[in-house]
Amino acid sequence: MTPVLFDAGLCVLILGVALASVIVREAFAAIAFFIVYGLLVAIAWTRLDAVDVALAEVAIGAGLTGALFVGAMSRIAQAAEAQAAPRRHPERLAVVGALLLCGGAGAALIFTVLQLPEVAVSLASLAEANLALTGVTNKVTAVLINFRGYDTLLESVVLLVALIGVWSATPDRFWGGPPGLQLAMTQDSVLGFFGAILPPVGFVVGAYLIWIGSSAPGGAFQGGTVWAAMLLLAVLAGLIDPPLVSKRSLRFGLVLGPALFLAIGIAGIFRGSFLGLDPPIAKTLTLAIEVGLAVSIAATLALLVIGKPRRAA
Amino acid sequence: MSAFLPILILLTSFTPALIIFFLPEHWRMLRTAINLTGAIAKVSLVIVMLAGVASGETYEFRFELAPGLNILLRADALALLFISLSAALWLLTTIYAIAYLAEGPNQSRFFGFFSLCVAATTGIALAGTLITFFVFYELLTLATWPLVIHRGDSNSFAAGRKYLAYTLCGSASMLIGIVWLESMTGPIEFTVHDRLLELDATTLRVIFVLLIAGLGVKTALVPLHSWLPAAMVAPAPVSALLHAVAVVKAGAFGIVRVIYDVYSVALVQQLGVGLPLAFIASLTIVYGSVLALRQDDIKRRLAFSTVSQVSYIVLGAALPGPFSTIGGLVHLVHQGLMKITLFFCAGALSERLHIYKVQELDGAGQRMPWTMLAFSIAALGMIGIPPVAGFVSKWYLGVGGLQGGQVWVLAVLAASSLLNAAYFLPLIYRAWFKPAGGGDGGLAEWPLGLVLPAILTALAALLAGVFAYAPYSPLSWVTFIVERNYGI
Amino acid sequence: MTSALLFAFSGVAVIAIGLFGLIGRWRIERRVIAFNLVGSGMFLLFGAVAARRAGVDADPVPQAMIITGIVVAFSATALFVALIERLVAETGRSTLPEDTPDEDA
Amino acid sequence: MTWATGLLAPDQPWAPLLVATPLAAALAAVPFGRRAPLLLVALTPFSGALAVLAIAQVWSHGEIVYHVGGWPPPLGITLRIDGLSAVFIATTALVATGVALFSLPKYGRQSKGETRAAFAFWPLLFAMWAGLNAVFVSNDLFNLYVALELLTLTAVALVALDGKPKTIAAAIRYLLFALTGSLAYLLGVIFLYGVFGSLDISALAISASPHAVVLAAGVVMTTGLLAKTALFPLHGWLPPAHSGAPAPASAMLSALVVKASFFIILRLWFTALPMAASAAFLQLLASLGAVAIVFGSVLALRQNKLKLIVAYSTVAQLGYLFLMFPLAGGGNEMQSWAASAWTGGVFQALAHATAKAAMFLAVGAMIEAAGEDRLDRLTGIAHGVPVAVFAFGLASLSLMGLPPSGGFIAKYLLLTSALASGQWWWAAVMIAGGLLAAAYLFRPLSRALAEADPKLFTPVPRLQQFIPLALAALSVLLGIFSAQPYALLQIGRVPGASEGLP
Repeated sequence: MTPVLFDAGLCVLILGVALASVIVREAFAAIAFFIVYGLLVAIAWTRLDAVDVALAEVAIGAGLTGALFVGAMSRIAQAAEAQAAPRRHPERLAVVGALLLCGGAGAALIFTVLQLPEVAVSLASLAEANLALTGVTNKVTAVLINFRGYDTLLESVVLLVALIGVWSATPDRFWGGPPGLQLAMTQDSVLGFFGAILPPVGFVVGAYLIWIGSSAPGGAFQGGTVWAAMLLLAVLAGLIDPPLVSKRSLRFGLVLGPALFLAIGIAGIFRGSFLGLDPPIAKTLTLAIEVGLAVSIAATLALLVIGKPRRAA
Repeated sequence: MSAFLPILILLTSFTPALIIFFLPEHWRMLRTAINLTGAIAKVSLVIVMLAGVASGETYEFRFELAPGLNILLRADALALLFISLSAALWLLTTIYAIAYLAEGPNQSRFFGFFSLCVAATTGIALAGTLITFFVFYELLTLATWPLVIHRGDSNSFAAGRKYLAYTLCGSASMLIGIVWLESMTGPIEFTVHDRLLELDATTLRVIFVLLIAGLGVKTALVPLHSWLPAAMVAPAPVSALLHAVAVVKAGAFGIVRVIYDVYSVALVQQLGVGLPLAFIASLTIVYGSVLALRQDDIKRRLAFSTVSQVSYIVLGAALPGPFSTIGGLVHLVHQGLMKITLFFCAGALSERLHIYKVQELDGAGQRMPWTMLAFSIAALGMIGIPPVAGFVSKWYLGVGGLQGGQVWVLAVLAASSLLNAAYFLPLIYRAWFKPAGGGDGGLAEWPLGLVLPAILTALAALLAGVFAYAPYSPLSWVTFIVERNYGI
Repeated sequence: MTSALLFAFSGVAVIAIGLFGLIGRWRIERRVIAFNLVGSGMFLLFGAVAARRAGVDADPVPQAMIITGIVVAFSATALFVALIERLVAETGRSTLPEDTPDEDA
Repeated sequence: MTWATGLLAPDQPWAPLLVATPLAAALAAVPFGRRAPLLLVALTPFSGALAVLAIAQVWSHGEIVYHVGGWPPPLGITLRIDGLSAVFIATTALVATGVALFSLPKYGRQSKGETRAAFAFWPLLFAMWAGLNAVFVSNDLFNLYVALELLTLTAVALVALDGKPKTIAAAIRYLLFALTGSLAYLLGVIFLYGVFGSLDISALAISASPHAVVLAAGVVMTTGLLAKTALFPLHGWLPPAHSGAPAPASAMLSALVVKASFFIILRLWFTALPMAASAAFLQLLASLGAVAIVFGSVLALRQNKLKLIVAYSTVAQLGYLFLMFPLAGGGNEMQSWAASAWTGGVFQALAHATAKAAMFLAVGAMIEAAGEDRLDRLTGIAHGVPVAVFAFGLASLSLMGLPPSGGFIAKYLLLTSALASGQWWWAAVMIAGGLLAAAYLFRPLSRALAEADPKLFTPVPRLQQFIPLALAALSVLLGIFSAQPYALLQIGRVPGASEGLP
């Protein structure tokens, strides 16, 4: 079958699953569909030969977001038991209106897309031309850490801010306690088993992704996410207990990546310009930044999924 | 020096305001000291300036806020007239207020805004551009409000609301007028008006109405007057300030500026907006007096008499011909002297003898002879009995009316003088010739600060009338201004 | 009909679907899912729009931007979820007070 | 050393520090924990110095362009600092410093261990500061997106800081609006990239043409940004959020955060895509602004809690910002009044920033004293916190547009250009807005000045009264010394007429 046909099929699947995740009644079903959607979109990314994006989508878009939703839903479901409001169907009129609105918006967007020039202006060749100066061969990594490293720096701070926000949603009485709930997870359960053997493996995989990121798809975000997943697994399996939010080493770990990145950036001012990595040492610096970021990202992502402290210290 | 003297004069009341705001309530001595220092410094600086101008010096301070938005302080003759009046009267009012409010609460707040009011008035006097005038005019509005509500009871707040509603709407109309004008001509200075000549007449008329409406609120032109009597709830010194030194005068002064220095007399006549204004002024004169007649609360009676008297100034400005102009302008000074005397006395009476109503005045002459003497002089002046200053104003207005062929002006003057007599003579009569109704009849004239200012202003009003033709008398001064204006 | 255009269209469609969820759902946790759909649809559109070309290899700049976008979206979602949990814990409802308390599971 | 086409050492090496400094503080604050306030000792003077430097350099050298990492556009991100950026950076430094000092008594002293709110407040405040500066210096539309998200998350987290159910709900509603807004903005970015393969504002300014896609992009981006700026009818989230947040946070939100998205709208329509601006669209923007002025003021008039009054007044005051578009844009760029209109709009933003920050902090002090912000409880508060009430009154001048405040200059400039351009109806709206503002501001003021027993109020640190006063004084000084800011703002402004009115 021709690629276009395959793509068409893929698109149909994607749309079907997306629609399902919006309209199904059960929240958990919706989440399940959303995760599947993420996986399918990841395939779509490979078809658009954007493998780095595909990895990020699988790891973060589908994986972590899914985990976040599952955990949240279960807690919300518990807490929201109380709300015994009568189940009413939304007024037909409202639904029709919403449908018309979204349909209109979609149509307008399609129209706009069709107005776009046939061939996009691509920066690929420009990136190619300057790639030698970045010390890496994976263009996406070059953009993330070097060409547009400034975006990445701010983004890593966004992650941190989100975590602070999540923590600050804690009731004051729990402040200082460890994040998440005490999980009654027994060592001998299946999860316990995997939780025991997977993390070491996953750690290696993550490290490999970060290392390879300079030359092949991968990098701080993908690798860091794998590490985060392993941390989560270990916590779920009850192997490790999440550290107290007030733990000094944890605090340093969270800011390590952004701080290192910023430090190298400021040092760059004296060598040429802010966040400029001079070619001779660019590869080393890039790797350093990637490792630092990966550590912080792993910790931050894991804690974001675990959520705010829910018990006193 | 010539650039900074205007600023210095402004600062003599602005700096005290800023300091006093942050003085602890109980530091009475220091506050008093600062108040008096400021007032005296102002008077002396004004004298320096007068001397300077007399020796041909020109004082001008320019400051650009944004393109087309210039602050200009300039000491022309008219400015000097108003500023010396306000400076002198402020000194006296300060002395009076210190004695009057000896015990009251929130004194730092009070004297802070009190000084701010006078700073604003100074700015209004020295303003050399329309926008400068507006800036200080607004400052005056805002600085007066806390004084009006000073007593902090529900009446004061009601009065304060009314005051703001009127004045802020007035300034809105004025701002539109200014901006409209300047969007066509650029910044308007109080000297150049040729640029207006090429503008379309109807537009000019509309703008004139907008400006006069804005100024008319503070001038208390009927029907924009009703905030003034309401504001009588404020303490007596504030009333003195409102009626004689600052607010009402600022309005009248502004109208004079608009007619002479923005539009020019010729243009005003050509547009035919002068007479209608004169009619409104006359209406206000008569109507105000009629209402005054019907008040039996002394301060309210005085308030309505202000409504009536201030419109003399407007009338004089609106009528064509130099004589009426002189009459109007000189009344700016005369009315100030006489009216402030009346308020000083009314305040003293209420403080010492708790006299608020007309019928309570019986025999007040025995207990407060000096106060009542001052009161009587001022009242007679208001009626227009020679040789007190009021007569001079009315005389010139009358002659001006005849010159301009507006005979009806005489009728207005006659009517209002009769009404003045009708509502002032009874007061004088009761005070001197009626026996005191009960109460122990000892002298009640203390402290000096409560009595002296009234006597001085009354004396001034008397002298201004007697020596009307002496050099440097208000009259000869105004004549000098007007001659320059008409190029006689 | 190139596959790039195909993916662009499905990106748009996903945006529309997500929008519908955002408007038509009262329960906030469902809105969050919808919000993620809209975001993902936009990234898909971005990737596809940037891929409208023949021959030359993929443009890395949009890809990097999309990865950034995915991370940012996740951060926002996490904060969102935490706030919703707190709201539910405090009020026992997961609808905003101003909205109609319409329970579609 | 230089190593390639673009990688030249820039002549203004300090420029990126405007963002790096508060960013570093935000990162340091996390491990510092309860000692985070110590960072202020270094942060505030250094940021202040940088702001001054920015103004001085722009003043003497004209606009500053900085290629981050030495990569010129379209590959790299460019920082561009012109007069507009400089004044906003300076305002941010002043307001943020004031807010930080004001917060010391509340979040600074953590005698017995670190508390939740105190831990969260400082990094969030510093990160917000970094995000604001990032917006004001960025010349790259996607970089602006990231900066906006940084702002959104910090802002939402600060709104939720008190943790009361009402404020949590307000925060969620805010997040919904803000994120949807960001996505709309991102959609426009995608389209622009699809057309030009570059997101550098200056590059767009050169190459952009009135193309259907460009217009569509501009419109969706603007819509998204309006949701963040809370222009009517997208204002619903603002009053609960801004009144629910702790006073210092409210000050930052109302004074600066809503201005950041407005700043991008300015960049969009006056620098990036001026030619795509259809007159009808600009008129629509201004009409929404006009409705906001009236609607917000009327609602402010009907509130009985001081913080809500102030929050609704923000809705109204933001309306003025949009009156400049049909006056200065849409073919008017060359008209004599364009400069006044544009500068007037920016002055309104600056005056409102300082005045509103002062107001929220003053209200904060009043709440400290009275325990709550219901008007009847605040009767006679002037006896409790006289200086704070004075600051509130002083700040009111600017909101009412009365002289000699910055608000008056803004109003004067907008009024003259409205009348000069013959669009008198905007003038009418502004005058009405001023009177309504007086109505809803003098109501609480007269309450505050009423008689009451001072013992009813708990004493408040002097610091917390004098900081709002300083900020209020600033909004007045902006009116008195407006010539220099005016001139500074013309540097790097719209290509076109920069001379004032006749």
